[in-house]
Amino acid sequence: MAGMISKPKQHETVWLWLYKLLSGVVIVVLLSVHFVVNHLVAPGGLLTYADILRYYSNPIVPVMEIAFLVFAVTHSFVGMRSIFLDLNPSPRLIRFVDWALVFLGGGAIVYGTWLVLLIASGG
Amino acid sequence: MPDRPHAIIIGAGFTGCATAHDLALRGFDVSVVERGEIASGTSGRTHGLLHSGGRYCVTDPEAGVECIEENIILRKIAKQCIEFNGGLFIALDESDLAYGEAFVEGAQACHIPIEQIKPAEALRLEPNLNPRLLTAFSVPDGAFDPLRLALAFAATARKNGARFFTYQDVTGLALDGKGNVSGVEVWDRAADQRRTLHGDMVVNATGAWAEKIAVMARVNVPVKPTPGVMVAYDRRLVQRVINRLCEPADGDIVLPQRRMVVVGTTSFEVSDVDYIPVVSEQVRMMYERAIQLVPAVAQAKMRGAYMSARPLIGTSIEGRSLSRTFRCYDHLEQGVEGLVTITGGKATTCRAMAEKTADLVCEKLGIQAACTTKEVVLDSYRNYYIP
Amino acid sequence: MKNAPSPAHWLRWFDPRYRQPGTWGYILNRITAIGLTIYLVLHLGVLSTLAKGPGAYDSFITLVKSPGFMLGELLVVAGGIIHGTNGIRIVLNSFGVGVRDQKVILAILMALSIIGIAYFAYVMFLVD
Amino acid sequence: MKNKPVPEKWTVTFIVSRQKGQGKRHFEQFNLEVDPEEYVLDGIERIWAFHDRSLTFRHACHHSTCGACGMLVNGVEKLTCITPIRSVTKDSGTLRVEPLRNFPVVSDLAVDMASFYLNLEKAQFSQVAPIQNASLPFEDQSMEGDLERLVDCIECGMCVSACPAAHTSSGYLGPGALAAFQHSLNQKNDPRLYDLVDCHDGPWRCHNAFECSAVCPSNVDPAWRIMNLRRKIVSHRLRRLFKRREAAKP
Repeated sequence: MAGMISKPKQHETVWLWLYKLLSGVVIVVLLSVHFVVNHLVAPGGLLTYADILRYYSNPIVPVMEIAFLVFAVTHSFVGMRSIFLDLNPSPRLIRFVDWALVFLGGGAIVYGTWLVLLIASGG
Repeated sequence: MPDRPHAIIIGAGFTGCATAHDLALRGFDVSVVERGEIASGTSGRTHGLLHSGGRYCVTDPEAGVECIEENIILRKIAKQCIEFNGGLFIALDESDLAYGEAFVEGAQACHIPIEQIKPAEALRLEPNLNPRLLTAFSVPDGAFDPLRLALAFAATARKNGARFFTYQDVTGLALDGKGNVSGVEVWDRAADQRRTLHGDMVVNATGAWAEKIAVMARVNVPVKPTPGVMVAYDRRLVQRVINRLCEPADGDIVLPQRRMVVVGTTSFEVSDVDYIPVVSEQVRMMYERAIQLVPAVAQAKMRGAYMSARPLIGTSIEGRSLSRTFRCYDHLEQGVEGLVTITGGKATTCRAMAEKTADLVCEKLGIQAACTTKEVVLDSYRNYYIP
Repeated sequence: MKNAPSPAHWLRWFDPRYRQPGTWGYILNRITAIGLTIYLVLHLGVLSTLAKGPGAYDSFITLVKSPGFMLGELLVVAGGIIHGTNGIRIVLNSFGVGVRDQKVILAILMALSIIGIAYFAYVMFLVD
Repeated sequence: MKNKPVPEKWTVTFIVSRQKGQGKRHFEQFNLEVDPEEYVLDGIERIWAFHDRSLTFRHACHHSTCGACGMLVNGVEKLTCITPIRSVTKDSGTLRVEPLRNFPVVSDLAVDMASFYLNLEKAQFSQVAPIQNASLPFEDQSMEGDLERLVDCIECGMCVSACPAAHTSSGYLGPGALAAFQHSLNQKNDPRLYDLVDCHDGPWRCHNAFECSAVCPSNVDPAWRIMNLRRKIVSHRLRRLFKRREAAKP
């Protein structure tokens, strides 16, 4: 009876949950701003490489994109961890997945930031 | 441990669980065989009234004394599942008032602490009472959760080594060559297996079904199953137990139970206790009696109606007047060794019933062990299920 | 033990039979969460074309403007809107707003989502 | 209460889930003549009394105070003792009865709820509470005096059966136990309770499907209590954080 034995706590406490919640709110706000800015700065859309470069020359854009990247990646990875927890994994597996998520999420953020900075600096 | 005497208890209602608890404390190896689950029969379907004895102090003082003594003990050992807000006996007409005099005398004789309350004060305490009440007496009644009270006894018994075999029907008694009882034959319904359990003493704690077990040993028990109906309404209209100040009658008690009030009860006779249908006329009568005590019942919705069969003792006289006290039978008197039957009684007196039964079992087996159940606070009822 | 909780029962997460509207909210939230995460990873991968210079990106954009991809893009937008509005419901509920009216809140937010999705579909397929 | 001279008679097919020991689960049919006002549990008890004595099911109080008879009736968790047959089927209709989900089956319709009781025990959940604490906090509690009462939760486990997060995880405390923690915290602000419940099996695992409150037969509203528990923990943790900061200041 697996439910009988109290498992070592994996410390997904209030903070991780609160982060998921607040980052979700931030993403909703950023996306709304993104659409407004996008509409104002590039009303016709970003259809060519040149458009993209022009768009990123506005300093608000890369800042906003990096913020969005960070929050979107962390929110979605913390969320995936929640779904994973529902599958009743062993503490060892949780530890492994935690590291995998930190590694992949960190990698995605570094890579995305590099990409944004690359474009912002003119390709 | 082979040197410990093995007692087999048939039935895991209040009496069976309390007897298991008592015998386990006295060092017995205890097995409880139950065809349903804990409190699946009469016990689960009781009104849930922790009697002060006020109900019986006039007509059945023996039961009245037992009730108040056990009331005080249960409030100490089974606090976890009893709400103790006291109760009121209210008079609605002249005959109730006349009964009031006998009630005061009876309560004094039984040592039940009562206090007369003016109608205005009674209405302040319980605004939903019939405003035309003439007088009221407060009594130390309470309300309990039937299943959890039985479970609390079972949990404590289990902690002290008793084993419970649920979903196991007793299909017969194991008899030695001389017709004495040496164990029980059971059919495990959960696994669909049959086996025989052997013990030093078999305790028949099957209440209204006591006769069915007794005949397996070719003896009999003068038990008369006397069902009554109870009706639950979906509003908690009173906080205390409301009794009609009159001789025990149909629908004379309105009892708070969680968000409900439960009205009871009636009294009639049946031959088969395995399934007792709810009779709609009796439900209607409960409603009519209840609105006399608590008129707001008329605005409440019926939530449930159920029957349960009291195990009253006696065979010839009519149900209501049979004593609510209990009897413990040593079937040696009928020539059969190894079997005792405990039946009769109220939920309120289950601990005392267990004490008397365990005393008899000890006496028969020549064991010196004192009863300690008055002092032992019961374990959390949830521990019955927690391995 | 078959009836006990088990990771093997994960399909039940998505079984709305005999269930309440709240379960629909939960199912949609979970499906969109998984979908959006997959999209996020793919999106980051695909954008590497940006690093390869103008030629690679522009040819990629032509591909993306094909109707099939546009439909995929609409799915992402729809997923984002649904996940976002559902998230709003969970934030509100968690801070004690409208817990007893969660069905109404869910209905309103889902109606808003449909309007939003319809607007994006209109802009994407009809305006251009 | 209407006066019905002749009780109505329906014929209903009970389709009952059967499972013995390690055997396979299957369904068995029983045709019963019933009064539609009767409760589902009456029907099940009659199947046991008159058709098949091997049928096992849990039941005790028959009026929704003990919580023993929760089952799946036509796919939905119902407390069978207060579910009129009329409310779940029609004349010559069917009525499918299954054991609660997310608990191991003992036999037929009876399940083993030990894990649930263990979690309630962890929550130090008491069945008797001061009357002011016994109902939901937003309900009218104008009750004077030292009254007490049995709380709303009857520990039937139906919330656990209905919870989508509980389908896949035996670790999750589940709606009933989380509601019990909220209940205990209402009565005593014991920091140890916060430490027990603020874990990855705690209220953060709830995904707001609100099924628990939909099936609860007893006004517990576990979902409301889980949402409230979240707020309680957040504010307790924030307060503790700032207190620690202040204590750390020179």
